[in-house]
Amino acid sequence: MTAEQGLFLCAAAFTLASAVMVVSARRLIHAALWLIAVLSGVAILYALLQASFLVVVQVVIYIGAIAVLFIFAIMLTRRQTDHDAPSRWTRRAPAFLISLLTLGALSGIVLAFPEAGRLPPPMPPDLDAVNALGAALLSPTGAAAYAGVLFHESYVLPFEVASVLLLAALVGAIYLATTERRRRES
Amino acid sequence: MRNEWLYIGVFLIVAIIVPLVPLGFAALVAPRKPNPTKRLTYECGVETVGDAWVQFKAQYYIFALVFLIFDVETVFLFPWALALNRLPMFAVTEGAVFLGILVAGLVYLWRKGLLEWQ
Amino acid sequence: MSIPLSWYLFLAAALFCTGLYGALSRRNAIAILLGVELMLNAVNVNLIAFWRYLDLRPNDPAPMNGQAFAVIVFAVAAAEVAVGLALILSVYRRRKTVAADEVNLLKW
Amino acid sequence: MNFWNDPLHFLAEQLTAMLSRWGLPTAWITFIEFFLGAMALIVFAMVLDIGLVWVERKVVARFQDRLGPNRLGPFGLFQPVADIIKMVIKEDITPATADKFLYNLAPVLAAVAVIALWAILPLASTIYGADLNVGLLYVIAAGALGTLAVLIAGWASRNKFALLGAFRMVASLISYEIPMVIVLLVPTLLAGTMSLRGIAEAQRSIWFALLSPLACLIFLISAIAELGRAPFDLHEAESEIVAGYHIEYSGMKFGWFYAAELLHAFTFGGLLAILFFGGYTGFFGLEKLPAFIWLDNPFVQAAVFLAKAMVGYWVIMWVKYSLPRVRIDHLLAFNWKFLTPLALVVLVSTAILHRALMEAPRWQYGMALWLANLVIAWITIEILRAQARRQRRHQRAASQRQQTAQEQTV
Repeated sequence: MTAEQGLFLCAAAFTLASAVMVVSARRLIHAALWLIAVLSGVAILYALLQASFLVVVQVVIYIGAIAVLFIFAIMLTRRQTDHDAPSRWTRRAPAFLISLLTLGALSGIVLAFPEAGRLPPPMPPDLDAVNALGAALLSPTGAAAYAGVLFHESYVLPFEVASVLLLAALVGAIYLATTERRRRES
Repeated sequence: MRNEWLYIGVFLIVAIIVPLVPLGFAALVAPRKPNPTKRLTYECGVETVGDAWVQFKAQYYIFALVFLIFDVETVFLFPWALALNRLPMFAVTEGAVFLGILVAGLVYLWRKGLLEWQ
Repeated sequence: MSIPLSWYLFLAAALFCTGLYGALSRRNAIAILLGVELMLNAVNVNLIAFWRYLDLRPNDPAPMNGQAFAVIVFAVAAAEVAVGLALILSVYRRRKTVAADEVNLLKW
Repeated sequence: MNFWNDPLHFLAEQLTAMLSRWGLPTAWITFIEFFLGAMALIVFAMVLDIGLVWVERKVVARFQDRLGPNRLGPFGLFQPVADIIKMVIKEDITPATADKFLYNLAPVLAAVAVIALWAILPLASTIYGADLNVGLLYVIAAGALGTLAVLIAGWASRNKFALLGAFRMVASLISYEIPMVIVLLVPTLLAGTMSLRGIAEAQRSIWFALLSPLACLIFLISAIAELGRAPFDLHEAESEIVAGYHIEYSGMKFGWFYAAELLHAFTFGGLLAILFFGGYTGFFGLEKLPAFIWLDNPFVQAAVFLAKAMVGYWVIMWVKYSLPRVRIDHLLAFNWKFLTPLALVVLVSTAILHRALMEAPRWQYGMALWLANLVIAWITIEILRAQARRQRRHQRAASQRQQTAQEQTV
């Protein structure tokens, strides 16, 4: 076993153990904090995959914003959520069964996938991934602008649509989160 | 070429160990004589009323919400800022449209009076 | 560089199913959303693993499909959390509950 | 390669040669070198931190017309040592109702969030931890960890004031992160890279503070808010909520919050120096002259960087000890209604000019950026003045109406 495999196994074990805690912790705030552990574990996996931009984005957006929003929401609904009462086994057993079946199905797909045993190709030495990502997201010719080739997949439209989606989410979420009285006042 | 993230991983491990050293040392030498009064919640001598984990103002949540959306949009501008030198002028407009949508959100909040603290 | 692609895929599958179990078994709506977050992260691990293993080809200088997908998943996740939590808060304000099985606004 | 030109690589090579003579595998050698490098950098930061205790106490004393610590050692230099001994031997009280694990985790997390910044801080062109190509976002990510530490501390203490302080702090932290992120895009644009070392190197001929003074100012303001220092320190507003999120902490655990705050302030002074004042370089091309070639020596560069960082730290202290605390509604309004729109305008104008004048002569490019900043500043001030005038007119009209009403009733 190489050092890299050891690192991967440590990160994977940490991520999965935290994930189990997320779905089993009684106190919701602890579940949210375990979610942060999962998110950091996933960030370590991104680092192993050499996707630098996504490592920092994972920490900035997921841990810095989404997890904080979760904690705020849990504290806003404190009266009910200090302890999440365990659901009955009639609910947990089918849930467990369904996830187990899904796991089996996904594992089957992975095992049947012809490229599953593949090892990673070497990173292109002069690839500036963030720069290329910017070109892919914003140039009509895609990463072509970065790489100097003729054509590449371009994500201009999805990127712009994503920003519209975020605006819509902002407006909708604000509408839902403010009370009627507050809305009438303004 | 060394792997920068490996170094940062090692650095973070050391960064966790270093604060633990004085804390461990303090745990060894510091006196420990707890009593129930000492371990009460500190509120300048007045006894605490009710649970301290109170429900708090919904307004904090609104600001966290606005922050989340703005954070996502601005972080995704970093690839744009980097690639700008290589891209045609079209990409600048592209980024400007993205920013314009961001500004639209800000204007909406402002007009709705949600940036006011009450 | 000695980790086969399947390791990442298995990990992502396990993470996805843990999230699925959380989303199905929890009563609290916020806890359900936490489970959904786990599932989204599993998807992103898959996307980045595919980028690293299959997207990067020796003769192709800058393929970014996996990362671009992941970025858009991030945006969608943010929107989902913002609206989802706002919905839960809105229901909580009316019904004083966040238990998913006690909310029957859309049931008949 | 010799010790004076490239100390880190020189030492690393010596160590590699020595260890491989002992027959250690390469992976272990790399790990040991990384470990020693990280250790050296962190110990340096910690020693600096101890020094900062003295600097902070001395400077605040001078601002308040006092002498400050002057008993222990020359100029009271040994005072921080006494402070540390006191912190360590103080009894550590954990509230009975606290969430034990999280309560103990928070101070460590607060310290880690600050120390982590030193992993990418370039002290000189050859003395740095990691040259990360996403350095600026890493800085923001470390800030996110700090936010988390505050939230955990406030929640785990199980104290109303701690929770209230934590929420105020988080509200101001996350609000001011937006203009900070927007304004960090400006050096990214100008340098064409996110690596801190690349940004410092890009300022060899001219500082970004001269190209975009407004961006520099916005960064300074949001950095002060990010640090939670006065005038943005209402999370610890002593007169209302005692001490904010660390009210329940005592002994060395409190000590880490305090130490982290000081080191954080100095580190942001350093970031200000790197992003806008050239960092370890930035002598306007002076180092190219044969007589000044020694300016490129890594040790001189490190000294220059630390001096610049100290100036930045001093400015942050100056602001802290001169201005009164702002109210929370003013704090949030100032951010969302003033700083964020201004940062957006600065970003867009910089982006357009930078892209349009990419091929133009450098002096035209620099002048255009500088003038654009000047125009934006002037327009902003005019808008603010018009607003203030309107407000004054309203107030005067209101008070006059009141007066006439009173006279009529009399």
